[in-house]
Amino acid sequence: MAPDSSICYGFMPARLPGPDIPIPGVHLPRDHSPRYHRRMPRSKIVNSFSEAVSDIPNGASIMIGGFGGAGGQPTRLMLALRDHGANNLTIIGNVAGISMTTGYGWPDGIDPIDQGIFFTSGQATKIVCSFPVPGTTRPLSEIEKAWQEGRAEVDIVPQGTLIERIRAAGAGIPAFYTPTGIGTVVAEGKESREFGGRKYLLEHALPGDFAFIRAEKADTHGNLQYVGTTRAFGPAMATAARITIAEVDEIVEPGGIDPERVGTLGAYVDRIVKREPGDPYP
Amino acid sequence: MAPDSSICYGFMPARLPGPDIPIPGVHLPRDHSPRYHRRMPRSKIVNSFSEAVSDIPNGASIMIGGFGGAGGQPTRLMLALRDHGANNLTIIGNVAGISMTTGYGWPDGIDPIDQGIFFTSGQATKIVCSFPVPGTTRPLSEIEKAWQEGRAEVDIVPQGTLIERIRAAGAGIPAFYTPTGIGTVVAEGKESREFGGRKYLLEHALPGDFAFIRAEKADTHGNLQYVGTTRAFGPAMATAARITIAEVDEIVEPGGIDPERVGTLGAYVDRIVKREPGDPYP
Amino acid sequence: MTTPNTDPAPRLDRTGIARRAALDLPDGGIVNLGIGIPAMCADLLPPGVELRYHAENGILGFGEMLTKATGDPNIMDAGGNFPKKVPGMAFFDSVESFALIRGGHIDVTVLGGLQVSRAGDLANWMIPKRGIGSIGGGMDLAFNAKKVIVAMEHTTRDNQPKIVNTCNFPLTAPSCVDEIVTDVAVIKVTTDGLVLLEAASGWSAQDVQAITEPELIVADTFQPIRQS
Amino acid sequence: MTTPNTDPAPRLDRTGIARRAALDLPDGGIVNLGIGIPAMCADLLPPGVELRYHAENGILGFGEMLTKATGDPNIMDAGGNFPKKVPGMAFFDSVESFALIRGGHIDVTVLGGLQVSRAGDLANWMIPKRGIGSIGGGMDLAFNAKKVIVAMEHTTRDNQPKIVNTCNFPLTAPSCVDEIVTDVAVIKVTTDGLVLLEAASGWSAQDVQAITEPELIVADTFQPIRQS
Repeated sequence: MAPDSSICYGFMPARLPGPDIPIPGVHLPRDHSPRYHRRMPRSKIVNSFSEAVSDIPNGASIMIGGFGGAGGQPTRLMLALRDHGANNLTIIGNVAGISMTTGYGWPDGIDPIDQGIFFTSGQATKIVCSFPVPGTTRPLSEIEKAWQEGRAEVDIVPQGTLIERIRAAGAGIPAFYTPTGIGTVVAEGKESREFGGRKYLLEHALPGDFAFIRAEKADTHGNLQYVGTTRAFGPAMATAARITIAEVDEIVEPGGIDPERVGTLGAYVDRIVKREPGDPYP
Repeated sequence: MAPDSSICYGFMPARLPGPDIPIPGVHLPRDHSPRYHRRMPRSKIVNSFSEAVSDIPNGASIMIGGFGGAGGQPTRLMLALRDHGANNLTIIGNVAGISMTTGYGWPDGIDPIDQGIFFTSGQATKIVCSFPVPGTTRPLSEIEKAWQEGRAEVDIVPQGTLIERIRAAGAGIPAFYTPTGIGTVVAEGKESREFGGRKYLLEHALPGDFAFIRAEKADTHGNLQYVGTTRAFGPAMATAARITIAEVDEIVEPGGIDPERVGTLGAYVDRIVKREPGDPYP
Repeated sequence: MTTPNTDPAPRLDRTGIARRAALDLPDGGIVNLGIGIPAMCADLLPPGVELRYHAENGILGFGEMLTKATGDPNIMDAGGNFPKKVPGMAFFDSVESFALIRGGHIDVTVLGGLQVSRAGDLANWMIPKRGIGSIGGGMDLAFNAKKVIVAMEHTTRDNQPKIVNTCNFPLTAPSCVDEIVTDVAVIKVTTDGLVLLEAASGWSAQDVQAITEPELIVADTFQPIRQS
Repeated sequence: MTTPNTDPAPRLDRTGIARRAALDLPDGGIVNLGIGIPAMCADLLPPGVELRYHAENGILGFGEMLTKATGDPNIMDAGGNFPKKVPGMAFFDSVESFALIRGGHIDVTVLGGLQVSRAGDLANWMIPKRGIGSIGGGMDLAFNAKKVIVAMEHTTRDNQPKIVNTCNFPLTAPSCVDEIVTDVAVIKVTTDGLVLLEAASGWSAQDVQAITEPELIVADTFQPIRQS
């Protein structure tokens, strides 16, 4: 078992993801508020997954959209980042490391991919997530292995708090109160306060440097359309990262997405990469 | 000009809208948390607007959806409440009282209706809103008149804070921090705190007793579909009231709304009333 | 405390536990079922009861499940199963999904349990000897659902009580459990203590007490575990 | 301070102010225009510049406006106008609309002003003698947009300065203004003070100073107000 200091519950990553990691083309606004200065390129379309992740520096924090199972995972971006080779990464995800141990919705005959690949490769040294350990009778996930061997810190956050912290980062809310976690290990070392006779924990916004988002469709303005349960963590992460990269099945002209069906506004999307038709990965 | 105490900026209404007003069929859960006990009727369809508002008691707080202009306003529910006659009401809305003074998108030839009707009638004694006063060259709104005559309190909240407070009430967040308002009258008497070198205000959840929501379509489970810019305050208000009533153009069977297009979950909707075809009001 | 296995009669199987828990799900209610025994409730509802199922990953109103072969990985539940697309369902993101949970809009959640205390504390996310566990969406559900039912075996594999005076496993939520449905008993959590409502056929209140750490209050209406 | 009207040359009209402000809107940017002069910028963009307009009521990516007769009350902007439905636009609710604003995702907002102070404080929502005013979405925009341009007349109707040492009208936001575009000047707000970049044709820096309360720093690049 890894030392105690390598596991925590819902604290900010040791290095706050955000403005202290230089990313080409991203500049701090004058007042150092969490307002990120995005480039405004005329075309957001990038030709390959490797190009889309090529400027990710060592030490970056990477948000990975979807829920954690087969549908909605930005698998090609993840593989590209593994091949790109940046290290000392912080991964921010929800269910993490479970597909590779349990299948979790992956089709038969395909080896599942999940956030564990960054721990197998040694690129990631930290994960912030809600569900990194498979059921008691399951084998260890790559994340649990890395933690046991002292190669990775694990920060376990209740799922509702995790998604709300990510939303807060994108929505200009630095902190909020939630009932979830009072009287549990999640509350240790945190402020609590009573409102209307009930106790609540103070939780902080969780931004990221890059977000990898999986969507069905993008238009050239970067508007994204999601399908079914693939939304999950994607829409909030798209708002909370300095650079948001979308992996999509289809790129259409403006008008190719019904304005009533835009799940992520183009304002949040910096790069779009199209998957190969017939890609066997879900 | 009315006395100072009749105007404030983003404080809770003098009487916190919520569990202290008895509403038939609504019971407090065991722990007095803000978890509202809704009835689970087999049919949510109500035959008339007057029936839908018939149990609204004196002293209730009423959330009125839409933005405040022509599209998205639950006009028939508002008129039914005026005719119902409950008094000492608190109205919670966004742009308030502007349609009746400026038209604000209403078709020519129809006298516009807005939240002002409850101040003309004397039923409302308080409003929580962001925009109750028309431009400097415009006549007084019914709300401004009521305020000047000392008949109504006005609580003016920045629009982003107002909608986030309503969302918070529905989402189990009792309080959050926002930058908006620091160093202005909005900050007076409120807590502030620094995060990452910037100052933020603590703002509290704003629940309501009833929410009036306007949507294009409802299915019999209460799922709502919105069109265009009619969403505005509706989806958040639907989550934040103890009883949510939807005014819709059409009621369809389950399946009549695309599961990708549900703007408000049926879980939040208690009553549905259909408008007459060809209703001249937008 | 070591308790030899001296069962007076057979315990319910997992299906029996789920069938009993399903009796307490309110018609028309918004319900979230945890993985394992809780998920089995969906197939064991009494006739005429219709529920609106919610899963944390952003789906409300599903019912029948498809197989991996016929299912769509873009329409899943939180347990990795494949709900069939049915009329009246809705898809949404995790922000909205947990606003629904945290805002108190889930009528009932049925969760699994490792331990439940006399005060209704629930521990179900980590076995201390593993040192690490998965909180997932269960903590938000335990804190915020209007009603929390725990469906679990009454004892561990080596017949140790899982209903204890004080949980020594890390808590999911304190004082959250309303009702415990096990393979030998139905127990209601009250401010006076645990009230034994029902016991498995052939089990007396004393038999249940023998494998339960806190003292049980026997309900006036004490009866065999209902299965319909 | 009373300043007699001794204009050395005509001031720009409202269109001229809007045309100048429009020059500072970044191609491809997400832009929110307030009502009045700011809204006029949309029709006065330099050739080749394409913006993504946002309105607080939940619309992004609109352009051309329809009339009340041809417009749809279900597709409006925050000012009560009727945007035409165009490819690439999106509709959303007020929660998302203000998450976009408060989260710092609006590149530029152009707002009207009643007063702007030396420190870039903006007052634009209430005339004190009325005792009540409308904050609306302007306060969130002023606090959180990446860049705030104020487009307004340089003086009140009785020729009092609107650019003042300290605002005595209630503030919309302190230290929020980046640039002031008026009918006689373009002024940049810096930590050193107000820098006069441009003045209307026929106006010297001294002429502008005469109707401006704080001391102006004249830029090395001082030039006539650009209109293209």
